[in-house]
Amino acid sequence: MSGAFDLSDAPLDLAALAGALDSASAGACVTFEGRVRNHNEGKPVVRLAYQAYAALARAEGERIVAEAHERYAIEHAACVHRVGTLAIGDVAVWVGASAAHRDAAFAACRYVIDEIKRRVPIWKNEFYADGESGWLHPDGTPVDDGAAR
Amino acid sequence: MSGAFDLSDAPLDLAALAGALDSASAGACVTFEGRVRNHNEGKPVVRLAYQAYAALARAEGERIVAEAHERYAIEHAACVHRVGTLAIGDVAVWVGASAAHRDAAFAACRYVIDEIKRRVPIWKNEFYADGESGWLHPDGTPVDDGAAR
Amino acid sequence: MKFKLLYFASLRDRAGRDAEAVESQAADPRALYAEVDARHGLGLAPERLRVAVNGQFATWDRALADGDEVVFLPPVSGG
Amino acid sequence: MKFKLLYFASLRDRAGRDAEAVESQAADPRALYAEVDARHGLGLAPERLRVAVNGQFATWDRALADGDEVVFLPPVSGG
Repeated sequence: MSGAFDLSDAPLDLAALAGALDSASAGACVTFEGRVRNHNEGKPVVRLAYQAYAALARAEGERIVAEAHERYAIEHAACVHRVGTLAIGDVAVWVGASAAHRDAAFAACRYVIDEIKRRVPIWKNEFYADGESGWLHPDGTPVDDGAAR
Repeated sequence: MSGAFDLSDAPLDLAALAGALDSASAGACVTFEGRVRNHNEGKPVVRLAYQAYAALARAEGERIVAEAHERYAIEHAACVHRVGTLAIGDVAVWVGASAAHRDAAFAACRYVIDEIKRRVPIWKNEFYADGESGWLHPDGTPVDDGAAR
Repeated sequence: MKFKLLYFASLRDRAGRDAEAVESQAADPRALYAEVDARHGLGLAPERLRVAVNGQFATWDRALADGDEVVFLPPVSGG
Repeated sequence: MKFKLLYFASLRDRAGRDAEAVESQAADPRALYAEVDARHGLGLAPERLRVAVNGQFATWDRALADGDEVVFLPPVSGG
């Protein structure tokens, strides 16, 4: 399970990551890439930065991948999350899961990205075209916007 | 939508396929790879061959990708299916979908592979370690096995 | 009428060919399949097949015309 | 007791630092947060935060010990 979850301050090598999922008995491989979008909540985004509490993020990320193995009949699963400054189109997070059958591969990939977004201490700061920036909630709404949504 | 579905008698260039999903507004990209497994129904598989009724397969594949666009808020979707002889580990089918949000990307990718397997006139012939071979049903059971399952 | 038939998968193995030109008075795919099944012993009941005419899925009682390409499709297993 | 605090995201911006050493008699994270919030004006009620002690998620009434690393975690937004 070593390297099942990692943080990276450099662009992700997607081919190398996918290669780690290979297995002669795995008939299905599902991957998820989360990319930096050029907009959020209707505002143009020019770049963003991720901060992580690295020690806890790694531990919680490894725990999530281990949970995926317990819940689904998968062969391999892995996730890498970027930290630092990213540009539009950069891959911010990558998840991959392989399994004998596609049900398990889809379910495990979805489980990992959902739990990563919900539980891992990583924060996204968006920089907008108007020069403003702001830390985001898990649902993509600003932290400093006091109104309940 | 041109090239949304294709048949290929050569190994798939996965990086090139994934590149076609890129979009500055797509925050989520989900891919599925179906690979040749080394076993099926408990029998060791050494290689397999796909036959396709090419004209109808292309038309039905394009229709399925178009349906995914109608059903889900995706930006791009594509699928390529191999024909001819494949070895263990080769990618037999690739599906990719990109969208602003991951719900749509996961759902569209799953829809396309499920419908491809259900509707597109492509047939898999497995060659086993014991020298036998056999055409398969959609559920992975042999065509010539008369018993209902 | 003359028809062009294509064979795939187990039907190709049973028929021993991937295509053939057939002269027949069959009015629809159902009647045509009965003829070629009797000749080749194709081994699959029509309820387990689909049929395509001129590159499109068709019904078993579709009227056939001279020159049609008719394909009987075993259960698919792509992916 | 001496604690090491780390700040992330909006709390880092409000505190104007990413870490600080704090001398405090706070018995648990709840009391410690009240102190640093009063000093820095961190802007988030504790109900919206989680807390970690020595690199593991912890409860707000966990007993603190001298030398603990304490981190108040804003709502996460990775992915």
